[in-house]
Amino acid sequence: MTMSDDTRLAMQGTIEALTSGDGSEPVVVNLGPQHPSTHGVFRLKVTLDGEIVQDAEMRIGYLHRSMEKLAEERTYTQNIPFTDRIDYLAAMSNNLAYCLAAEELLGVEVPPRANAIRVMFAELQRVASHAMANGTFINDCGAWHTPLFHMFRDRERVLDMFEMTCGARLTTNYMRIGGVAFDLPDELLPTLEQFLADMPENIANYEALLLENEILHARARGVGVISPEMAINSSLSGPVLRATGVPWDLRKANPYCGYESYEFDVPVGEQGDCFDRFLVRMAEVKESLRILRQVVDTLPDGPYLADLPLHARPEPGESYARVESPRGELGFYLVSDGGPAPYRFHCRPPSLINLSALKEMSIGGTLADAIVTLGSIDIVVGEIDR
Amino acid sequence: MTIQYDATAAMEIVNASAPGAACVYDGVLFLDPDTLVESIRALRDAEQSDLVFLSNLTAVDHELHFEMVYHLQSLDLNHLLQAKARIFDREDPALPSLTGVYHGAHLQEREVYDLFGIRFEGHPDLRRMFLWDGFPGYPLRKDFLQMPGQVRAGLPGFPHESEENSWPVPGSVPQRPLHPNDPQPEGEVAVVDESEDAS
Amino acid sequence: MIIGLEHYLVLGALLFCIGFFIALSKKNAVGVLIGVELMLNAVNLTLVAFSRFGTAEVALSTQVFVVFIIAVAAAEVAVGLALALVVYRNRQTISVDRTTLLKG
Amino acid sequence: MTDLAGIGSVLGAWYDFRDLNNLQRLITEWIADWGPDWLASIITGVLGALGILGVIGPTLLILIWVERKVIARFQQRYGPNRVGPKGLLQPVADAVKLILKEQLAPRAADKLIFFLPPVLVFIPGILIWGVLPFGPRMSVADLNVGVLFLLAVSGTAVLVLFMAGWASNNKYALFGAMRAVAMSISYEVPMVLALLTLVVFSGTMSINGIVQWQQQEDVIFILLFPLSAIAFFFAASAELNRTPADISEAESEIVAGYHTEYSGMRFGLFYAVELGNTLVVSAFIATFFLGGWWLWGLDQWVPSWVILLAKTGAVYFLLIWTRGTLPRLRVDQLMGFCWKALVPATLLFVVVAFVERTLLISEGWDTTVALPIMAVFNIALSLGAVMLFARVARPAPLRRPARIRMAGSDIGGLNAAREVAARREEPQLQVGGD
Amino acid sequence: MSDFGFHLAFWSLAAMTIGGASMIVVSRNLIHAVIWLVLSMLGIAGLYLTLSAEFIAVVQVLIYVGAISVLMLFAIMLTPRAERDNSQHIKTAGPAGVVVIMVMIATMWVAIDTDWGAVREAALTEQARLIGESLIKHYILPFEIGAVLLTAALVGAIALARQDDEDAAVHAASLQAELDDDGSVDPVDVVDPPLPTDGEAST
Repeated sequence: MTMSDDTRLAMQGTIEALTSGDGSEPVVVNLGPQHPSTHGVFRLKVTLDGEIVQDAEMRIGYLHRSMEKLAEERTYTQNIPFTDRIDYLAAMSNNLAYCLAAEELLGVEVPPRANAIRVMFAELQRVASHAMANGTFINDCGAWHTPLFHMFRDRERVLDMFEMTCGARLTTNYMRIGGVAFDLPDELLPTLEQFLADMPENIANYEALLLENEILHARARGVGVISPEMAINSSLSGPVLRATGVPWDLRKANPYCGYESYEFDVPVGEQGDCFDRFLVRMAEVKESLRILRQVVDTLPDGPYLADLPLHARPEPGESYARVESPRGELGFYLVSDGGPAPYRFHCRPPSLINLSALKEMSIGGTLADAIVTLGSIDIVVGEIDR
Repeated sequence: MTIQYDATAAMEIVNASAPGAACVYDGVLFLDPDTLVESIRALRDAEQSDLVFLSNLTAVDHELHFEMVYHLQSLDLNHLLQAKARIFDREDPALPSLTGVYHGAHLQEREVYDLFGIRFEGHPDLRRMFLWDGFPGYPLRKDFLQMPGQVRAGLPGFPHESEENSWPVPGSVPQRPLHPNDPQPEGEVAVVDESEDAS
Repeated sequence: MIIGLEHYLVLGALLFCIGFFIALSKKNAVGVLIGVELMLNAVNLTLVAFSRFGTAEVALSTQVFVVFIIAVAAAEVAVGLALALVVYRNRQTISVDRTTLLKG
Repeated sequence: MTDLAGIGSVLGAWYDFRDLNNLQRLITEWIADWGPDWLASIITGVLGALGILGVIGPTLLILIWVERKVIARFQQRYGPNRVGPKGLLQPVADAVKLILKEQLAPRAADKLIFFLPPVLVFIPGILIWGVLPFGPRMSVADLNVGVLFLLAVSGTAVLVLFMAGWASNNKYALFGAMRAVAMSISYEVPMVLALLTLVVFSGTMSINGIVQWQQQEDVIFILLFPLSAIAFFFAASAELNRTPADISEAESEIVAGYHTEYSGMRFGLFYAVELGNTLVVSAFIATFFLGGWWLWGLDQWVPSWVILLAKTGAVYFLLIWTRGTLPRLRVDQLMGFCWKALVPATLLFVVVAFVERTLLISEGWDTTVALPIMAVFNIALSLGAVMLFARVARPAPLRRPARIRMAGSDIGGLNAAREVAARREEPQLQVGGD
Repeated sequence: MSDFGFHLAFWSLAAMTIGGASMIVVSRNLIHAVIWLVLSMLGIAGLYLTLSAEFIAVVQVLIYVGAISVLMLFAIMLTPRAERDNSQHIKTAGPAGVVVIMVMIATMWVAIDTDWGAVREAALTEQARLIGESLIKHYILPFEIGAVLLTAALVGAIALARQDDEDAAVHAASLQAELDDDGSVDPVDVVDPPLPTDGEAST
C-alpha cells in the first residue's frame, strides 16, 4: 500500500497541527493604542485562541515625554510641574514625593502646618483618584457609565477644592520644597467639612449599588488572581498588593509628613482578585476620610512654607523618597552633583511596575477578563511612559 | 521616614556566600557585577536581611561609568537597602539580569536598557520599551546628542544668577573608589583620581 | 397564461439540476453541501406544488413530507459540517477530491 | 378567534379612531369599486407599511431623546438640553450630523457585502412590525402562524450582522459578529420555548389570538407564566445586544463589534434599527405577557393602540433601567446562563403549560377557578426554580465571600499577611458568598 | 388572487431563486456562495407563499435562513481562509455537466409532458394545526423517528466536532506510525506542494 504524495503531505501537516496545539490559528488582537478600554494611549497585544488569552504583551511609550532627561536641565523647583504631569490623576501625591526627595537632599525642615496641609491634599487626591479608578473599573466590567458618573461627582468636588486652593484642578503644582505654595483659603475648610459630611452617605449608596451585584461578582471574582508571594516578587504595590492580603502601606511602615500622628487602618483583601482590589479601594476611601477628619480637627497654625534660599544648591549626594500614592509605592530617586539642577532624576512609577504581572494575571482568562484585570490595576499612562 | 538597612551587615551576608563580592564605601554597598545575581539572591533569602521586594532599579550615568542602583526593601523587617554596581564599559555596557530573582525587575530593566543602553544578560525579553527599535542612541546618557565644543546636558547655574554661571567640570560628581574586583578602567584612572582630589 | 403545476415543476427541475451540478462539480466540501441543500429544496418546491394542485388528502401529506425533509436536511447539514470540520482537522483540507483516505 | 363583542357600537365608522383599521378598509372598498383587486391589496399593503414607518420614524427620534434623558437622570446628569426646547431636537441634530459625515469603507473590505448590511438590516426590522396587533383588527397581517413568523424574521437579522462583521475585514468586527451569531442562535432557544408555553396554553399561533385569549380569560400571561416572561425578557435583551448582554458590541472589549467600521449614516442605520428593535421587542413583550392592547375593559374607552403604547413604554423603561444599572456578563457566562438556566426553566414551563392545558380542556376545569390556582402554583414554582438555580449553579469563586480585613498594627510582608488572615475577629467587610 | 399580481410574484421569485442558485455556481468565494444560497432560499419561501403554504414558507425562512446558512458560515469561519475558495471544480466537472444536462432534459420532459391531472381546490387553511395534528396522529412513527434522528444528529455533530488534546496526541501518533510504515517517496522530494495557497489579503 502506498499513499499519494498529497496524502502524505497532508498527513505531515496534520501531525504538526495536532502536536503543536489544536490546529486552529491564534488571533492577535490589538487593544489600543486607540481603544475604549485602555485608559489612555496604552496598547495591549493579546493573542487569542477563541476567546481565551494565550499571550498578552504590552506596547507602551506613546506618551513618553522624556521627563527624566528634561528634569536634568531644570532647577529643583522648576521640576515640580513635571511631577504633575507624570501621574495627572494624582498630581498632589507626585508633587509630594518629589518634594520629599528634594527636601532630603537639601536638608529642609518642613513646618507642621505645611505637613498637615500636605496630608490633607494627598488624602483628598486619594479619594479623587480612587473614585476614578473604581468608576472606570466598573465601566470596564461593562456598566453603562452609571457608577462612573456617580463617582465623578465626588471627584469633581475634590477638584473644586484643589481649584480654590491653588487655581488648578488637574496639574496642581501645589507643593513646594519646604512646604506648600499657598496657605489654605478661607472657604476651603467649610467646603471640606461639607464634603466630609456628605461622603459617608455617597459611599453607602455606592456600596448598596455595587457590592452585592451578582454580575459584578461574576465578572470580577476569581479574575486576574495573583498570589501574595508572586505579588511581592513582582514588586507590585498599592491596592494591587494589599488585595492579595499583604498589609504593606508606606504611610504606616515609613510614615512621612506626620502620618504617624493620625489614626487610620490599612485594609487588605484575601484572594488577590479584581474584586478585592475594588473593595480595597472602596475601603481606602473611607480611611482617607478618617484621616481628613483628623487633619481638619488638628490643623496647626504657623508658616506654610519653610524659609529656604531661592538659589539653594544641595550638597552632592543622593536621595530616595517614597510615598504611598493612590496607585502604590511612588518613589523619586534624585542624584545631586552640587549643581542647581538634579544630576539624575528618576521616578519609580507604580503604574508601570504594577503591570509587571499583567501577563501572568491575564493568560488563561478570556479577553473580557484581561480588560477587567487591566482596569483593576488602575494604570495612568502618563506615569507609565513619563 | 525610611529605615535604612546597615550596609556592613549586608556586605557580610553577601561575602558569606560569595567572598569578596561586596564592599562598603561611605555607607553604600557595592556589588561585584559578575556575582550580582548570587549576591542579591543571598540578600533576598537571608533571614536577617529578608530583602524580598525590589523597590526600585535604575541607572545613573557618571560619564566615566554607569552606576546601577538597586533599592531593596524588606516588608516584614521594614528596612531598605541601597546597593550599587558599576559598569565601566561604555561601548557595550552589560550586567547580569535580576529577572531570575525578582519578577518585578522585568520592566525596570527594560526601561534602563531602553534609556541607557545597558544590556542585561539573561533577560528574557530585552527590547526597547518607550522608544522605537532603531532609535539612535540612549537618551539618558549624558553624552546623548553631545554638541562639539563641550556643550553638554545639564543646567550650568540658576537663571539670573551670574557669578557661578559656569559649566560643571566633567566628573565633578564624587566618584566612588573602585572595588578590587572591578575591571580597572584603562587611561581613565587618572581622571578618577583627579576628581577625587577635587572633592 | 395561467401559472399552473407545470411552471413549478419546471422551476423545481431547473433548481434541482443546478444543485446537482454544484454537488457534483465543487471541490469544496461545504460547496457540495450547498448543492445538496439546493436539491432538497427543489424537491420540497415540487412537493408543495403538488400539495397545492392536488386533492385535499394529497395536500396535507405532501406538506408533512416537506416538514420531514426540512428536519432531515437540518440534521444532515449539522452532521455534514461537523464531518467537514473533522476532515479539515485531520487532513488539513476540505477538498473532496483530496480526501482519499478510504481509497488507501 | 374574532370575538369582537367588546367593541363599541360606533365600530366601523372611519372616524372611530379606536380602530384605525376602519380607515384602511374604507380606502380598500373605495378602490375595489373602480380598480382591480390586486391594486387594492398592493395599496393597502403600502399604506400599512407607510403607517408603520410614519409611526416608528418619529417615535425613534423621540426614543433617542427619552433614552438619553433617562440614562442621564440615572447618572445625575442633565442629558441633552441645548438643541431645541429641552434638547428635544438633539436627535435631529445627530441625524443631520451622521448624514453629513464622510462614509468610510476599509480598503480590504468585501465591498458588496460591506455596503449591503445597513440596508438589509432594515428588512427584518420593518417586517416584524407587520404582525404586531395594535388593536383587535389593527395589524398589517394577522397571520395564523404569527409567532412563527416573528421568530423566523428575527432569526434572519443574525445573518445581516454576520455579513457586516465579516465584510468589514476587521478583527473587532469579526469577533462581534461571531459573538452576535453565537448568542442569537443560543438565545433563540429560550425565546422559542417561552413563546411555545403561550402557544400551548392558549392554543393559537396567531399573535392577536394570544391577546384575545388573555382578554377572554381576563388574565395576563405574566401572572400565569412569570418565569417564561422573565426568560423572554432576558433573551430578548440578549438578542437586542443591550447590557447586561451586549457582548457583541461590548465597548470596552471589542470597540463597537460588528459595526466598528461603519461610519456616518451607515452607522446611523444600524443604530436606528437597533433602537427600533428595542421598541418592537418591548411591544411584543407587552403583547405576549402584559395583554397587549387589552386592559381589563379600559380598551373600550381608550384607543387600543394607546394602551399598547403605554405598556410598551413601561417595558422600554425597564430595558433602559437594566441597561443603566447592570454591568455586562462575559461571553461564557452569558452562554452558560442561556443553556443552564433559561432553557431548562422555559422547558419546565412548556411541560407545565401542557399539563395545565390538558386539565383545562380535557378535564374541563372551570377556568375562573382553575386559572388563579394555576397562577399561584406557577409563581411558586418559578420562585423555587430560581432559588434552586441560584443555589446549585453558582460558580466556585462566588461561593466564598469576599472579605476585607483591617491590618491594624500588623504592617509588613508575608508574615504580617498571615497574622492578619489568621485573626479570629470579624472582617471589616464581607460581601457575597452563599 | 388576481392574475397580474400572481404573475409578477411568480416570475420575480422564480428569477430570484434561479438567479441565486446560478450565482452559487459562479461565485468564487464560499461566503458569497452561502449568501446567494440565502437569496435562493428566500425566493423559494416566497414561492411557497404563492402556493398558499404559509406554514412551510415560514419554516423555510426560520430553518434555512436563520439556522442552516448561519451554521454553514460558522463552519466556513472555522476553516482557514485558504479553504474558502469556491471557484475550484473537480477534474470530472465536465462529464458531470453533461450528466446534469441529460437529467435536466429528462426531468423537464417528464414535468411538461405528463398529464398530472392537476386540480386547483381551495388551499388548506390553518395548515399549522392540520400538520401538527397529522404529525401526532397519522405520522406518529415517522415523527418519533425524526426526533430520534435529530437527537442523534445533535450528539453526533457534537461528538465529531469537539476535540480532546489526548485524542489529538493519539491521532498524531497513529498518523506518524502510518507514515513510518508507508514505503513511498519522502514528501520532502515533492517539489510543488499541492496545498492551496492563501490568495487573499490577511487581516
